Amino acid sequence: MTLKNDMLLEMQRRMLRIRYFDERASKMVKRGEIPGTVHTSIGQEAQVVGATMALGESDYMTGNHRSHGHPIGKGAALGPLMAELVGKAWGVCGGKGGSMHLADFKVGSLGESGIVGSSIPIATGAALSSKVLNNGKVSLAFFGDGAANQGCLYEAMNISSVWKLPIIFLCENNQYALSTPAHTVTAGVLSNRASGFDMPGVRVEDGQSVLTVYDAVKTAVDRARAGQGPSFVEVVTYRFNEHSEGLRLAVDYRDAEQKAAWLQRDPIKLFRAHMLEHGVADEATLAGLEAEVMAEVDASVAFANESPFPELSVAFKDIYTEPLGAKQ
Amino acid sequence: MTLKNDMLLEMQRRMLRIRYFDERASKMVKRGEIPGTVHTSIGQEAQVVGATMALGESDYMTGNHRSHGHPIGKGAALGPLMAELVGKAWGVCGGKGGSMHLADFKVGSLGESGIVGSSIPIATGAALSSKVLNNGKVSLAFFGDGAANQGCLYEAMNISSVWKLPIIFLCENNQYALSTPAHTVTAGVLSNRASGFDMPGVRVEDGQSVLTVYDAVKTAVDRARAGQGPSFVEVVTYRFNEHSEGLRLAVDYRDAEQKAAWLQRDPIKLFRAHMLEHGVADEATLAGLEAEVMAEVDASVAFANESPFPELSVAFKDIYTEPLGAKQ
Amino acid sequence: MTIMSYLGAIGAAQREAMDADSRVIIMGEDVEANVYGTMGGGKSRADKGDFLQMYGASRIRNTPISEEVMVGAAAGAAMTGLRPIVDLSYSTFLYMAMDQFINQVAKSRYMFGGQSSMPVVFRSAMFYGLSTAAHHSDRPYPMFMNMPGIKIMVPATPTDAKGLLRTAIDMDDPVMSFEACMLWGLKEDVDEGEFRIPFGVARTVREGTDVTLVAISSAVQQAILAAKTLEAEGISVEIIDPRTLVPLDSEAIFRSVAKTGRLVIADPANKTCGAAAEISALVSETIFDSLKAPIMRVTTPDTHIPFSPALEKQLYPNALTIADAIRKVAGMKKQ
Amino acid sequence: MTIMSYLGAIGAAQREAMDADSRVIIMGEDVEANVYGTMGGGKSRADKGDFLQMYGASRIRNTPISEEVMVGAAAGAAMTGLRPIVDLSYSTFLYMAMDQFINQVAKSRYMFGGQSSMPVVFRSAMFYGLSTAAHHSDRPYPMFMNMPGIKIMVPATPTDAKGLLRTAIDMDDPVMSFEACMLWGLKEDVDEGEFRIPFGVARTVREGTDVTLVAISSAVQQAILAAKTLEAEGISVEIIDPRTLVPLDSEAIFRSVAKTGRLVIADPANKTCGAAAEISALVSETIFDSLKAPIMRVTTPDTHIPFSPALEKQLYPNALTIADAIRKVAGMKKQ
Ligand SMILES: Cc1ncc(C[n+]2csc(CCOP(=O)(O)OP(=O)(O)O)c2C)c(N)n1
Ligand SMILES: Cc1ncc(C[n+]2csc(CCOP(=O)(O)OP(=O)(O)O)c2C)c(N)n1
Ligand SMILES: [Mg+2]
Ligand SMILES: [Mg+2]
Repeated sequence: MTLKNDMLLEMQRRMLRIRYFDERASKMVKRGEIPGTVHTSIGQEAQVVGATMALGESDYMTGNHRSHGHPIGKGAALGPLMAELVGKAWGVCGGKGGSMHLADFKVGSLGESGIVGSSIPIATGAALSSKVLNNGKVSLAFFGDGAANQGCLYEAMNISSVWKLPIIFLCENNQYALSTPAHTVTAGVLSNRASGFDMPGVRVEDGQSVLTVYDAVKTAVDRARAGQGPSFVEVVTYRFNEHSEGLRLAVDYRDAEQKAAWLQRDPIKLFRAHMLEHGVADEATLAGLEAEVMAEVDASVAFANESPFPELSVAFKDIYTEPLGAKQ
Repeated sequence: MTLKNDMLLEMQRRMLRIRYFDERASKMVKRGEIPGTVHTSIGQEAQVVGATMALGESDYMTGNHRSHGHPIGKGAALGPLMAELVGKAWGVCGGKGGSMHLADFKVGSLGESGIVGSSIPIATGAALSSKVLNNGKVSLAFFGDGAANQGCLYEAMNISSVWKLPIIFLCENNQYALSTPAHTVTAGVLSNRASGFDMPGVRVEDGQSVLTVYDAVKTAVDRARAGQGPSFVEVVTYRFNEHSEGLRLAVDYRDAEQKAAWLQRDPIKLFRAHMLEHGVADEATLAGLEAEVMAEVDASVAFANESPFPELSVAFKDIYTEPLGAKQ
Repeated sequence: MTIMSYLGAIGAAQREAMDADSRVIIMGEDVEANVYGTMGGGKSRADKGDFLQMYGASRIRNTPISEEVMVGAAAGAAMTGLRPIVDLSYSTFLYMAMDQFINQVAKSRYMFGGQSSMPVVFRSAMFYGLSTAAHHSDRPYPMFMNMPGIKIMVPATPTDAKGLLRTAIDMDDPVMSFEACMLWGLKEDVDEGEFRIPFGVARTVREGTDVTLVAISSAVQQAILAAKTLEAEGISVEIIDPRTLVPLDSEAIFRSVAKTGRLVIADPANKTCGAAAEISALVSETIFDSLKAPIMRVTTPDTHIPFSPALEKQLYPNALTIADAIRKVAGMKKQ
Repeated sequence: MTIMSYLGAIGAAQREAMDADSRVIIMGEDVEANVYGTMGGGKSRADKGDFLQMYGASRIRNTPISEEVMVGAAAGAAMTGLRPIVDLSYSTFLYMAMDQFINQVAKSRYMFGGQSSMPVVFRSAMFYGLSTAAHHSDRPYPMFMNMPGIKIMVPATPTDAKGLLRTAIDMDDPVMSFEACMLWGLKEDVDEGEFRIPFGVARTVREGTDVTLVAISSAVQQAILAAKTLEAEGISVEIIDPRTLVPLDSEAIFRSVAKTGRLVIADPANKTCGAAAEISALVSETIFDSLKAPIMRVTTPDTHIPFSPALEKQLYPNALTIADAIRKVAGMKKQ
């Protein structure tokens, strides 16, 4: 597909928002400014943005523990996300979710899940309501190569196919589940499992190219919106950082050469070069874009710092829609 | 494969044992002599026996709620099975399991499961121990077309394939899950799902032919025993009775014509004719066999009747290996 | 008013809700064929199953046997505009979807700071006492009481089944309905019109002065029998049916025990960490000084459910075991 | 004796058992790389992960992220000759395999009339108090206490972790080990030699005469601090750590309460239908007449675990909340 220049620039903008946001978050974790840990999408920005840009504003999306990229890619404001990571009251979840459980219903983000695989049925249910309410919304479930071995994925693929639900199963194959290489725990090629559930399964080998990912996902989204049912899209990519920030393993579970080769394929650098080459934008425009996004990330941190911590009583709110149960 | 005549007669014998046992059990349920209900394998005997005869004595097997055929096909004694159905002390599980939870470890029957799909991981574990202990035993999991939509099946297929476990996933596709036609809740063809998990998947269209089923399963068993890993075998068959004995549904969920056609294809009659035709046995031999089996079933009922009911205290035994917890 | 069975009342509440709100849908295994009899128009079953005929295939959905995605999909649908009722048939099958229940259904609203509500009802039947053995006979509501976020109803009468279920379907929080198969055939006069019974309000089944008897689900019928026996012996028993366990009307229990000074709890669930344990703990930490005797629990002991009727019958709280416990505490004077 | 951390003790017990019996295998996610530090040789980690080097790939098995089949396969293997240890990493992931735990692991031996035994250990870490929010912080042992068939250990010290885990691995019944991440770094002198601590035998952490304080898992450390504070105030606290919840050493608790007449239970699990509720109910139904004051529970309230440290810290039983509860009951005279 050929896309308008402003759309291409928006893709780069969103990839940059993810990159700068995650780089900042990583620093803050190491400085102890963010409690717990975070899982960055650094290196996987093309895979995330290629998918989210193929969705409409009001389409639904669920994700996993590698969680910042998804809502950012879907268009969420950075301030409330950063405030959430810091555990502040102005956080998108009021400080109760944290990095692994971001959700921004305003942009169709129905929630990241700290439980691997667990959000896939949720996305399936959102697709069911689109179908029953006939509102034309499409649903997309992000999950990793590791999550692809959870049984609930196959239950979801089967029921989605039978009911012809408007959903895309988006497998982020970064080739590792924590320390475990995908090929050591996965039989065959994941995208080949789709045909057994009577749906198209495509494997995007070049997950570092945002346009390639976009094309594959857009095809699946159009298909879903046209009422033709679910698709499975596997995107091969690589995470540049450790599984989670601060994690240090004695074991070199990732091949050094392979790693070096992948680090060369930075999706943001690649797309930047592509745009310059094809005259989509000049150096000045791109530098301006980068500065803008950096400023946006700075602002998000300022927003987080400004925010108060939540009141103690907030811990007892929203267990139910009415005040019920534990009070202190 | 060409089999010795005595093996063919043994196949017919086991099919008859299942048929007569289940016909008797059905009567007893309706007369209130068996508490609860039973799920018969009447009409599916070829699918059961073709599979169990392909296994060795000491190989492992797990099953489901349609539970009598599996241990009978594996060679279990009928008396303790019938006593179990009646809830007696001499039952194979001491009266604590009942129809849906038969198990006879003496013949490698590790247990039927009242929870659909739930025994598949158990069979996978038995295959794991064969692999680790290197004892050459093969494991087979019986489950229905309905169970094939449980996620744990795909977790089991994946791990079995990755670990090259000696296991056969035997899908008894009788085309219905209770009142639900398989094609209305199943995407695509079940056996086609195997390739996505990097294992052979075969579909036996003529599940009423014990020899056809045997050949397909034997190939899978040999493969497993040779260390080449798991296989998926789907057998298309039909249950002649209602889902469970005594169940009466107002809805005709099974097509009348299709049903009539299948009832014509009685696996026992078909194999009887085959043996006569090919001179495997003459009328007298077969009539003798049938009489023998009928006598065996009569004896099993006598055994069950003779057995006392379990002592009240038995309800509190075997919760743990030591006497612990509830005492009365 | 009309004579309605417990099973019929469940069907009637669902019918009312389906008629009242097009966002209400029903999904589950074999719901189209109305296998369990709760999807009925009330008249005799039609050739395609009543609800399917009345509401169509978009709102009455047979699912594959996939409890995990069934529960999660209902949750996802509930967060995005539908109000699903999920029929999970037997309570012992709930474990298949435990992750979705606990990590998604119960936690989402909280984790996401109130961004979502979760209007979904999960129905299941506790098929105990009917010789179906350990894989069909569990009464697992205490496990769900241990994790906040899901409301729990345990109706003991047709009226409560209809009124509570209607409230549940109209509610914006997730609800689990634990229905006792032993009660399916129980009949009484029930208002055919719309009515709702609030959660968290116990029902005083019978007033009394000597001993408070809290009875749950099928134990309520047994409690009534026990109370009648004891009345003849001069022991006056007050029976309280909480009707919902989350929220629990502990105040009603406290008021009664403050009056009687004695408490027996009859609960068909397992004993350890069961609903009876919680009620006992609440009472002894809150109104200890009113207690004149030990708090006794009459529950199913910590066993699995054996198949043989010769073994199973003894396990559940019944009029005799309940009466014995009451006699014990009634006789006991505080030293 | 040698100084050992709680985490090191878990590794040591597994190492002992792996050396002693070749039927013992370990399976779980990321066990090869020893991500959580319990698969270590005790020395510094080697480039392939110690256990993997020491025992090889057949006995140290990385699994796919498939908890359901992982648990079921371990059960099937245990019924056929192996003695698996399953590392499920975090306790909040257990729900994924709930059906296998309840319907297979816990029930099989019973349903099959004792034909099978189930020698398998399921380890998981309760990762609470560390800002990992609702999907990593659960303390779900009460749910498993409600269903018989699985033994439960909740070690509070390195010594207990090593001795109980070794007993668990040698035992022919299934065991769940709930390990508290808060204690991972806790160090003490531990016997490097083989020793086993029996299940169902509580440990009297501290003798006292005024109030019995039953403390579970990470609450034990807080209980000790509280007891020291109160000693200064003239309140003598007896601390009992049950160490295993199934079986529970209720006799030890009864003996202590018979002496003190007062009971406080400190338990990091949720309140409703929790371990504290069960202990309270057992005591009030068994030795009611010895009680001089209400039984108080100090637990995590019925909330999910919020992410923000500003919210989470207040939730767990700590020395202050425990001390307050003890002061309350110590002051109370029976009317
Ligand atoms: C049910 C469950 N099991 C295990 C974990 C622990 N865990 C967190 S992330 C992770 C690896 C996930 O790998 P993948 O799905 O490929 O996502 P990635 O981290 O590579 O993006 C594991 C095992 C979990 N959070 N949930
Ligand atoms: C987890 C679970 N869900 C639902 C049921 C109720 N149930 C019992 S048998 C059955 C149909 C099973 O169909 P299939 O697997 O095809 O086996 P068949 O009865 O056709 O032999 C259902 C839904 C159950 N026992 N367990
Ligand atoms: Mg990955
Ligand atoms: Mg079937």
